[in-house]
Amino acid sequence: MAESILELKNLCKYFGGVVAVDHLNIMVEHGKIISIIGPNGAGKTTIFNLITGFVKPSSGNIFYDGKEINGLKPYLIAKMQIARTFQNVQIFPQMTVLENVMVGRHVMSRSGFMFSTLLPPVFRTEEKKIREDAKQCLEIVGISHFAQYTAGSLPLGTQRQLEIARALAVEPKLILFDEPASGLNTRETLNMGKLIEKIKEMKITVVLVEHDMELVMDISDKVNVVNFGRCIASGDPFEIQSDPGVIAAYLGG
Amino acid sequence: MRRSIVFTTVMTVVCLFFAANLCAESDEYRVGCAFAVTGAASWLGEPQKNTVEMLAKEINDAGGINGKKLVLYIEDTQGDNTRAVNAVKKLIQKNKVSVIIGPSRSGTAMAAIPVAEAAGIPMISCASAEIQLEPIDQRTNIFKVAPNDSDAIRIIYDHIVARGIKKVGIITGTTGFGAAGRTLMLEMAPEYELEIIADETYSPADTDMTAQLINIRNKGAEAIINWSIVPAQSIVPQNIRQLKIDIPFYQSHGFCNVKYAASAGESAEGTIFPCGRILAVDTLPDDNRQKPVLHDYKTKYEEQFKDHVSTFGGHAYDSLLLVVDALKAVGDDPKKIRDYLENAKFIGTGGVFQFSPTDHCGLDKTAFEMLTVKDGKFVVLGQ
Amino acid sequence: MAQRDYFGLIIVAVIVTLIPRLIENEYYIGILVFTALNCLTCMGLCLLMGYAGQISLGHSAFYGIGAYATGILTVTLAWSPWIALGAGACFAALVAVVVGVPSLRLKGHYLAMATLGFGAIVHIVFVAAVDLTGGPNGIARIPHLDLFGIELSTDKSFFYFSWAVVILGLFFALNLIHSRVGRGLRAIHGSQDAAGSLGVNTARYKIQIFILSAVYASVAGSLYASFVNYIDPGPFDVMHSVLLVTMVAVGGMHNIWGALIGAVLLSILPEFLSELSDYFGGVGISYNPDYDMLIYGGILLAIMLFLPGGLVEGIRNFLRFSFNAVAKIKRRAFS
Amino acid sequence: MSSGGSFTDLLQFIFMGLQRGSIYAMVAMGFNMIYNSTGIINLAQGEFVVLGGLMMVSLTMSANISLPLAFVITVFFVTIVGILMERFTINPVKPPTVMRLIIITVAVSILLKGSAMCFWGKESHYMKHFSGTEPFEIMGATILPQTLWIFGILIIIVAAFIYFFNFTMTGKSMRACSINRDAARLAGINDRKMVMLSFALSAGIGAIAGIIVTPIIQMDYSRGALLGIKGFGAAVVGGLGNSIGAVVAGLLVGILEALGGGYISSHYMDAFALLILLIVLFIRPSGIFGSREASRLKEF
Repeated sequence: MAESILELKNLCKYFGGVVAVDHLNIMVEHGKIISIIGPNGAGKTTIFNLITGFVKPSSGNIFYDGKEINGLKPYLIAKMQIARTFQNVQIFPQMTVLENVMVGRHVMSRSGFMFSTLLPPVFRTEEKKIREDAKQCLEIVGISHFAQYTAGSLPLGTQRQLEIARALAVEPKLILFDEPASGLNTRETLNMGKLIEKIKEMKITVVLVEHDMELVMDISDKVNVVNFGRCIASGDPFEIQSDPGVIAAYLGG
Repeated sequence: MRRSIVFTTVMTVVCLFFAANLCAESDEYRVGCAFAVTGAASWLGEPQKNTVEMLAKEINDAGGINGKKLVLYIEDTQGDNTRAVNAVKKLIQKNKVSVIIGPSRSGTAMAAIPVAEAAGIPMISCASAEIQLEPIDQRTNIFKVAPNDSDAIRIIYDHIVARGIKKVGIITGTTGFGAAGRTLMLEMAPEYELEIIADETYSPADTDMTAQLINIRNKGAEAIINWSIVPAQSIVPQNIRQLKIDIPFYQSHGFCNVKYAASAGESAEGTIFPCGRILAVDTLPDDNRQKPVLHDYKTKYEEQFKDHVSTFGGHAYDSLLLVVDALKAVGDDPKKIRDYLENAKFIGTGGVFQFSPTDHCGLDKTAFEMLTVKDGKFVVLGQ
Repeated sequence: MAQRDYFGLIIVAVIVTLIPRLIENEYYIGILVFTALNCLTCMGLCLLMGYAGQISLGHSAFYGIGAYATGILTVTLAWSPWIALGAGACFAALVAVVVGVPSLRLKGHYLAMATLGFGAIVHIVFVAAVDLTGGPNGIARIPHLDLFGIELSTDKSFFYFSWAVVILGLFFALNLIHSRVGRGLRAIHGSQDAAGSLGVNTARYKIQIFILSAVYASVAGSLYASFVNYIDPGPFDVMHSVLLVTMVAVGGMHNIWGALIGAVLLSILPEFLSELSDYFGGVGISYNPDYDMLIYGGILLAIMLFLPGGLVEGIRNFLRFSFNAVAKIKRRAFS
Repeated sequence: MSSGGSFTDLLQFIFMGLQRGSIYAMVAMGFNMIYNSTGIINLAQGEFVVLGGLMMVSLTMSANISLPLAFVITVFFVTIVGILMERFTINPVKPPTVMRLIIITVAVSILLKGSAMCFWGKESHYMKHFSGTEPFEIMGATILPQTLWIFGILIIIVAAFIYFFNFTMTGKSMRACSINRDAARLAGINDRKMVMLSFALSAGIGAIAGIIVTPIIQMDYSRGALLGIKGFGAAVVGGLGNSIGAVVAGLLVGILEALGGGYISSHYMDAFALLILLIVLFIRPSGIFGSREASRLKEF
């Protein structure tokens, strides 16, 4: 296994004249929590979209476990057990919480189109397994009492937890969190921090994009600061806080 | 979820139960009619509906048939084939009629015929396409009162040959009526040494036939025949006038409704077309055998409905008179009515009918008269 | 959740066996056969629109392809109706792929317009390709279907057969809905991006469900041809596609039962109203078939404005509301 | 008989194409008007054309009111229908999901078609030409005076369009609304009024298209659907939202359709325009004049 689970090598992305990502180089080691911070519009979400194949890079490449994955379709990247959450939460509102997480099991189950049409669920052993694993993920995140609720009726905090439970259902080796704490109150943010650390203990590598400095500095092993699509600093939380370039980027001037 | 299913099933059963009909049996002669009363072909069905209602009322006022009341069940096919099939099924299965008059258009007739044939109920079609009666062994219960398309074509071809024209351009709609006319015109052309140098078609909803007419003109046609129903009958003459094509222009006997001359405006002037004698009854010689029945129908219809009489209303008139004769003679058993009709002799508005087991139409080209349009009115050609 | 649906399936089966005993008159049985065909097509459309969230305003084209496949193959090539039905379904699936792949990349209005255009083109081909489809003349003398030797020519026999096919279709649809693939489809409808990020091959699933709905419509079309024994381009025009969408939307798009309820009610409605007007003939309110379109438009608009979830949601809310009210009264009575 | 020959036929087809194309152009402008302000494709656009045509037939033929007066009354009446549609079916829809809006516009199109059928019946209605039916001859090909009326009115409408959107306050605020509705709201523009206005204008253009084409094609209740789809085709070819593009594309679609009908097969004349729509939607949804980048941001 290569020493870094994920590596971005001078990755670029231009939208017409706008430079979203500019020769970005980031390394992510196994089992660590790596954060990416930067002012709004620095291209953080675009980086996630590039990694998960929603957007094709203009140049440069992305390595996952040593294999190049840029240009692959989102569902193929997910099949390599990379999961993500979204900045504005993307759940399936008309499905129940349990069903949302069962969709997460999609990667780990096999029954195809014809097979599903011909056989009623009771004969499909895989269905029971999917249901059990989904319940487990709900336990980990701690929202199993919401199992039968329709996802759309839940408060934002619970919806974010649901999105994480769904991401866990993919049994990922790498999870990308896109501002999981935005819109949460302090208590919910604390719980989010504990949850992410719990995920780290499950040997899952975490890449975190977040504005809440306290949360980032509290749980990150390494922090990369991105501004105008370029990585202007990277190191452990303590170094970053005192780096003049970072302060200038944030406070302007 | 289960509650909603229970609720739906209760709802559906209630609707169906309510729909189960409870009409009572009573001793009357039940005759079914399927006309295109509304829809694109309403100019066919409406006069037919008015005619049969007028005649039925007259008969019932005069004491009905053999003392029994004549009851008409009139269904509107809207000129749509699927509705026609449903209408005929409804008449046979629900209203339990012993004979059916209609439908009005060739397309709907073709759809409804197998239903009537299978149910063994005699059907007198008011549509003119001959293919309705083929193959004769599978059309034992089917009759036709409208004159044959082939006779109309014979009269047109006679007129064209008489004018020394050799090259003819035909333009037809792809409706049931149009397609039937096209095949017949192509088959019968060699018989009259006529060369069909252009064979253009257009779909029923087309609104602009200039492209086809240009092809006809470029191929050097000396006469144009248009075979279709509404609205093409008034668009084609307008396009011809717009393209300044001034060669003789013929239309099918589907043009026999004075509304069409009006809607085509001046461009209809000079159109030549075969038609039943009904539209020119006053100009007929007195010794003509059809004159009394034509005159009788025309006066009664125009006085009651204040609208010009049409050959299509005449078809319904003939059909109902035939049915009344059959009911008087043999009662309302469908089998007996069929046998009666199969060798009936009858003078109607459509012509002098001579039915026989091999000819369920009983008409020939003498049923037609050549008419033309002069200052918006229909006039017998040559007068 | 799944057990209740399969229980519902049994209820429908029971009703279907009972109805011919209640209704003697062949004409109404005929109407119920057309209702069955609409149910079959609406089920396919509901899987596509309600579950996978992809609208299609051209589905009567597949209905027509099935009908004309049966018509052409049985009359001109004298194939057996069963092989024609199968061939029709395969051809419809092929057309679904050819049209589906490019148009399912589009979203919302553009997909609606692409399918509307496709439906209109197929209708024009039915009318214009005279030597293949018989044009406006249509194709007559289409043979009846025969099942293990019995010829399904009477309305009653075809009633049992068509509703059996509907129940089979419903069984397959329920299996699909309560499966991994079904969840994947509903995920696509919920949020296509999120579904993609969880490993759902959104493009392939959308095409597969588009093909399945096309096959449902094609089978229904073949049955229509074998039942009526005559077809012409009339019932396969754009208006019929819009009618199918109306049935699914009015019944409740997001639930296969909604499509069924919508199809049953809207197929029976015109007949029900004309019976009503015959019944109350004297009172002077006469129901003229021209009002059909007005009534469909009115119902669809009312449902979409006030009850977007369709009748199923309306019924569920109504029942939930009434149960709560009853519970409240009981509590107050006993307190 | 004017001499045949390929050039006069070509010219004749082009005239026919331009005449049909102008109607598609006006329907396309109607589509753009509503698309710009709300992002909706109004599937009932074709019905405005039918209403305009049939209303004009009733006024001029049965009530024989003078042409100009009937013209104004018809456009006013159909504009009211457009406003009513916006007020009672589009506006109350919260949240306006795409699927719901599509089906609502479909429902409205059925309602309008149904009422046209009940009120004016199913037959096709004809109307006198504005100024006689004596065709002019240009280089062998003939052209009806009515067609010249169609071109003239199209040009007047395009000019009015340009003037309205570039030089009047309401026009500019409508454009602001279409580019960024929230920003427009912040600038004090009542965006709901703008949406209503866009429906009114779109209905008005549809009515005018219906009025000037009815003398030639004999309007009936079912013409709306096909006109609507072809108009949308022109709008997409011209780059959705780009009104000048729509006019040019409309004429182009009309000419291509006429040439296809003339030289390939007249049966499939309607199918050619629909094929163009599908091809453009599949290959280049941004259309010829629309910029590719701008289209990517729009929800395709």
